[in-house]
Amino acid sequence: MKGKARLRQLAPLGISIALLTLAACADSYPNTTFDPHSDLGRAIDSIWDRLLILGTIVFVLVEAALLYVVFRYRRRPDDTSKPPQTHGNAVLEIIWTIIPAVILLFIAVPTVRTIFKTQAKAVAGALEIQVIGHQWWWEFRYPEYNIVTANEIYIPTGRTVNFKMTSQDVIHSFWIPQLAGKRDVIANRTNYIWFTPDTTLGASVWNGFCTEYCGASHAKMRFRVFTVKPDQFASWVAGQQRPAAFGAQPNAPPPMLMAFPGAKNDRAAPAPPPNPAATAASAANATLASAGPAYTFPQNQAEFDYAKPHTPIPAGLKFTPGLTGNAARGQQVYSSAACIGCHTITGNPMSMGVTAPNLTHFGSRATIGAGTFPNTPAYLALWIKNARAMKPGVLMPTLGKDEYDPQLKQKVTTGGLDDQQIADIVAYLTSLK
Amino acid sequence: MADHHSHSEAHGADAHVSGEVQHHPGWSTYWKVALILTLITVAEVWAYYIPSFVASRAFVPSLLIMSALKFFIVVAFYMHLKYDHKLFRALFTGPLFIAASTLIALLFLFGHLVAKFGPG
Amino acid sequence: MSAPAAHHYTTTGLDSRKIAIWAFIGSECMLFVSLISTYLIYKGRSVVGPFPHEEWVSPTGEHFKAILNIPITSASTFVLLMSSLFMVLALAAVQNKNVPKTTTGQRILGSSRLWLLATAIAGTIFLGFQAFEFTSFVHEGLSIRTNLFGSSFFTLTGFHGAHVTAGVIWLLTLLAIDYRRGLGPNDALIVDIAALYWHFVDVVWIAIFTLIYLIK
Amino acid sequence: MATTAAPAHLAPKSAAAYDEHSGIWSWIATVDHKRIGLLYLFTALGFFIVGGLEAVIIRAQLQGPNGTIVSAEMYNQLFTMHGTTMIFLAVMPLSAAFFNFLIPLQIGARDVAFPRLNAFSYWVYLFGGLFITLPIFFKVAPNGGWFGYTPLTTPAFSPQVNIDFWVIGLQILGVSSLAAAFNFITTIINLRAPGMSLMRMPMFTWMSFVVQFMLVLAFPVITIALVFLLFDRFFGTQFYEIAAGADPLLWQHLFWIFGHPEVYILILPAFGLVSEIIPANSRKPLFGYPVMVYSGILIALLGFGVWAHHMFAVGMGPIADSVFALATMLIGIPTGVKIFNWIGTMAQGQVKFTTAMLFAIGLVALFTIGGISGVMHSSPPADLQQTDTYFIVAHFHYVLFGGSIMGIFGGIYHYFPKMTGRLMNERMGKVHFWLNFIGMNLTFFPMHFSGMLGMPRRIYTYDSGQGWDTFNLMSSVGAYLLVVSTAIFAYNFLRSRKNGEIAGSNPWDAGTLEWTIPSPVPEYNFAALPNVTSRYPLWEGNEVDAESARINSQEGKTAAELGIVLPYSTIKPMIVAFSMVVMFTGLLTSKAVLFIGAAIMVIALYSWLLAPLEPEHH
Ligand code: HEA
Ligand code: HEA
Ligand code: CUA
Ligand SMILES: [Cu+2]
Repeated sequence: MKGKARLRQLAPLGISIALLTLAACADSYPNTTFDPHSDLGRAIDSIWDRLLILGTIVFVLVEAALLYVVFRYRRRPDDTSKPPQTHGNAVLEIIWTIIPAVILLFIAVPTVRTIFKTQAKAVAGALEIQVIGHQWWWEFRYPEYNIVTANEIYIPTGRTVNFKMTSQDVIHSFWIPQLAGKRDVIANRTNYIWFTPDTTLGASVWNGFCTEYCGASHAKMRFRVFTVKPDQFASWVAGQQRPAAFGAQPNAPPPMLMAFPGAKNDRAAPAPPPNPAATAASAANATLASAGPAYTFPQNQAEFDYAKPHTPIPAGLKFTPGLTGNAARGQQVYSSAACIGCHTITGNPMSMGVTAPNLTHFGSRATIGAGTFPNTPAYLALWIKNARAMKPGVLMPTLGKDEYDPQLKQKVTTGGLDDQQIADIVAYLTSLK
Repeated sequence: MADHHSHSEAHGADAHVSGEVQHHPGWSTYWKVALILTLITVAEVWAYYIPSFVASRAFVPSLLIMSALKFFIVVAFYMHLKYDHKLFRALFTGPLFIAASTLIALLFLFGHLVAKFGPG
Repeated sequence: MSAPAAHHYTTTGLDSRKIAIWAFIGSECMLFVSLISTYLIYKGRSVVGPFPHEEWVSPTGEHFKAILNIPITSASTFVLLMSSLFMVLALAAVQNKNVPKTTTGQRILGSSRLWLLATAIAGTIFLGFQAFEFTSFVHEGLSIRTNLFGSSFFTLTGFHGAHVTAGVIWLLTLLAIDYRRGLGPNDALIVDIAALYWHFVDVVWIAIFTLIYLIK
Repeated sequence: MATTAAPAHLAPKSAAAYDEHSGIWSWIATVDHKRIGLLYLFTALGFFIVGGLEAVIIRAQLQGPNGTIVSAEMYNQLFTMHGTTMIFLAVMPLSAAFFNFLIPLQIGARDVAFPRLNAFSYWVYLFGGLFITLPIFFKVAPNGGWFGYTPLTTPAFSPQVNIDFWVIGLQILGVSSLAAAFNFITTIINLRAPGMSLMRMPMFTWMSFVVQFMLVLAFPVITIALVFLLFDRFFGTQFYEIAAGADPLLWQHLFWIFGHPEVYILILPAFGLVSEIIPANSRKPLFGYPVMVYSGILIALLGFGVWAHHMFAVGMGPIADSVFALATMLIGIPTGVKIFNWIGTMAQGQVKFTTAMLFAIGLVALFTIGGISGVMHSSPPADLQQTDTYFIVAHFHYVLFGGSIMGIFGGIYHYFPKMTGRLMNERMGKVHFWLNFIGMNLTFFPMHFSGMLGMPRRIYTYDSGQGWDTFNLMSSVGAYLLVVSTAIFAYNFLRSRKNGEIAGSNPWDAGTLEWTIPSPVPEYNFAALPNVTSRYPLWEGNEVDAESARINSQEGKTAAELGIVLPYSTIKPMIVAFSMVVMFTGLLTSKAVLFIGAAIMVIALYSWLLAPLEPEHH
């Protein structure tokens, strides 16, 4: 009976190990850490493989020894007298002190090497992207190109990108499982992580997560990373540097709301001066504005599927069907509504708020609510109407007329927007390609 | 505290009372110790008021040494660890060691000692 | 105080209460190290003044002088040191209660009440200095809420002050017992325990005085 | 009873009433280490159920993508309280239950050094536990995670009352642990029976001894960290205010300087129990006893030098990362020695598969898995992928559930007879074990995968199509199995107290001192203090041990008949504990409450300290 029992005890392990082989193939596991696509990712993965192999060996040996002993020396009915009363064995004990020590040596050496390699100063001329954590969204800045955006990053394959991070509020953590490990995003501190996306990559998209518990919507603090070819990247940059496509006006450099604390462990390349191409572009943006559409990641592409959020719409949210919004009216409504207090739309002089995501090229984004919903009019309308019902604890107020604000625990009466106004704003924002 | 549990063996006890006896130093040592402590303190404060010395690299180390000296004199004589059962020495120095190392480690981690001794 | 050590079987022959107090003191080391580390870690990180050793002019042009007052603190440090001397004398007096005293000198040295009282008074004076220090700091614009320095300074020294207060109460309790039934050699242990605690609090101050006050 | 020996004027008025053997009053007023141990055991099992239920709700929420069983806010309270409950209210007190019950029996003492302080520890734990647990029923439970990182927990970002309960609650619980630790350190140093030298102490007592020192050194640090947070929240200090330039890492370092030793505080007692169970059921002395002792001490020492391995992602820089990585790996060596020595103990023995033994073997098997994943975290580059994912959750459940809980369950089955005089039902016990073993692996092994496949921890919901659905479903099913197994255990435990078969003084024919005395143990433990000449008096002892065993195995005599003086029962420690908690609640309610609580506490404390512990001797 015991024997069968022993076998049963191995069953769950068996199942799981079978699943591990499954886990190896990435396509069904979009966030797997097992097939990295950057130098850093691979450096980590090679250590992981070593750990996995050594760990498995230790596991198998120890469990085998345990099972063997337990069976071989199980008490039998005829065991009347006591077994030999040994108290220990110096040689044995020394051996099984040394063996683990040796195994650990094989882990320690590459570990330390990799630490110093991956935490060295990023190469000069790396693309610096500033990451600023907010409850619960990501602000991204490309000082080199004077771009400020939110929750979505484009990076060119083959060029080292150096993320320079700090936080506005609580601690967050920046993680793109398939490209690199995590780095915490901490107020009053500046952290770095850098890597080079493989040149072999076609245009592809990766999920990013906040992995440090940061309050109510920690689970909803996600972002998207698009690794694209250098030329696609250039085109995207040019597009982002234009002022808001709708009602274009001369481009002012985007407001930079916070300085980075001069952290002691500042290992970043100094941010290169805004390159002439960029400034030229912004000077001549009027003409650029008329130029053809800038590159954005094609959302119909198959790779994109798993990056599409599937968050269901919370119950009880309604929107009048069949309304068509007018972008022009939308701009007026937007510019006179609460929106402008928090959001910036470069080119819309009314809209200079810096506490919420920059919306200058909102129309070109794939998701809203920090990767919580797809950026489609349907979701956007509901979001504007009652963001707080769409995402727990979110700071954006509930704007829809007569909507129930779950945080203030009361209906919005004065100054609420009706569905038509919201539809107009939606039209305006989606037009900001 | 009165909260000490007793065993009823009165007899078993007497054999062990000896451990309780301590050959404390007397008045003569006590006032000398007090004098020394006072002198060191005076020296410390004095040092504090010599700008040139404060500026020199010797300032911090010498102050640390002086207060460490005071620290151990009090522990050794007034807390009569020098004369007492060695168990008490273990109970004090062990934790003190861990505490001190923790303090130093923390100062390194927050980059305070790095400037002086640590790697740049 | 019902259980004089001599009545018990113990493994080491030592009194359990004395072992406990030493274990407690060991633990207190970690407590104060945490406080001191925090103070030192935050040293020089306050975004606004006043500061311990430097003057500070606020953006509004207000002028704040360096906060720490070395002369006063040196005096209080000296008082606390002396209290330790009084404490050992109190213990010695209790231990030698039964030794006949011939000269007045011996009688003075042998008076446990005198020395217990002296220790308690010295402790109280130290607390008085601290109260003065705290109030004057507040007048000079440094409260526990002002900046990191204020928070860590008041908390650290406040914790030490709380320990001194507890010590004074403990001493007064012993003094009361001494008056009620007189403390003799049998009570040496409970006085010794109080003394160990008292000296430790003194020792902690020795560290604080150097690390916080003197080193700039 | 004790009082008969006492001069009337010293005897508390209703002392006679206290000393009746049963009745709720006799439990409230008890200072008997065995009863206090049982109080700890029952209370902690209750909290284990609570923490478990919280876990089960968590699993139900995560069973599939976009779960809607609880809100985000509720979920955050659930995992915070689950972690806090399991660590501070379940596992630590379960260990404390064994400290109380076993240590005096194993070293041949009549009680702990400070019986009333011991009662105090328990009552503080009980009231503190309620204080921190009850809020969840009103949806205002702590929600900052079990390590409450600042600045999230500062008033700036958590202005509500939730975190207050956490800060104050942990503060209270700290008092309990510290008081108990001083008590046991003194007890083990000073109340060992004649001949019970340190190197003859049973391994459980040894590991407990080590743990007490870790407690004494680790708790002051979190106490201070919490004091800062308390001041920030109540008195406007700025220790963690980022606006004032505070460094968010200060809290993390202080917390983990406590937090890592804490995890060994959670495991070493279980190791100790297993080191008793395995020899008993293998009929062989513990293999490599001295090395087991030294490795325990070494683990504790190293344990104070590795805390920052919880912070590999915060950007400490390459040097600190390397140092802490190496220190962390080192701990694998002494721990390995323990694993191997347990196997060595069973080797060439006669292994009997009692339920207790199954749990012990389970610990060796499962803790190893958790240890190995621990070593995988210890490499910072690798940890950058693992940290704050379910891979970590898998690690610490293997060491905590597969280690601590398995060991403690084993301990309960093994020592139940000594506590109650009756055996737990072995058949039910084995069902409990296997369900537990399978459910445990089914719950936590898949977490390795969901973690490495990118699932962050502490998320109240996840999107479909991320490749996590299957693994989460498995975990949830496993958790439901654990509910069943735990329910079976609860039933067995409660039922066997009255109906289990009579055990006799040494049902497992084990070798250590506690098995020489009757079960259940008479209140004076040992009729005469034993003389000890060996590690296993019942196995290797000479006639001296035999004689002690003979005297102490006699049943039925009362303390009075033997002329043994026992300490008075008293409720003063309980009053002090209660008024202390009242005092703390004053922070949340009004100064009046605070001062009243403080006043009562001081008065009760004085009357406790000035009252005699026990009757005078004659
Ligand atoms: C009982 C509690 C317990 C125990 C005993 C351990 C034991 C260990 N833990 Fe674990 N740990 C936790 C509880 C525990 N841990 C908890 C609760 C957390 C998470 C806290 C949180 O974030 O919420 C955590 C998190 C944690 C981290 C942080 C991960 C992260 O957040 O990024 C790390 C990193 O190094 C770590 C490492 C280790 C190591 C190296 C050991 C070692 O002691 C293990 C040693 C044992 C073995 C190695 C197995 C037996 C040895 C052999 C068979 C010999 C041969 C083996 C080799 C040569 C490898 N643990
Ligand atoms: C000793 C510690 C311990 C123990 C035993 C457990 C036990 C369990 N834990 Fe956990 N856990 C932690 C310590 C522990 N845990 C910690 C420290 C964290 C981190 C928290 C944080 O991130 O802050 C954590 C976090 C944690 C998470 C991650 C949450 C998140 O990050 O979002 C999960 C998720 O599945 C989980 C699950 C479980 C489960 C299913 C069990 C199961 O083993 C529970 C089994 C027990 C029962 C099922 C008992 C209930 C029994 C009954 C109800 C039967 C009825 C009987 C009667 C009424 C008589 N735990
Ligand atoms: Cu931001 Cu989690
Ligand atoms: Cu740890």
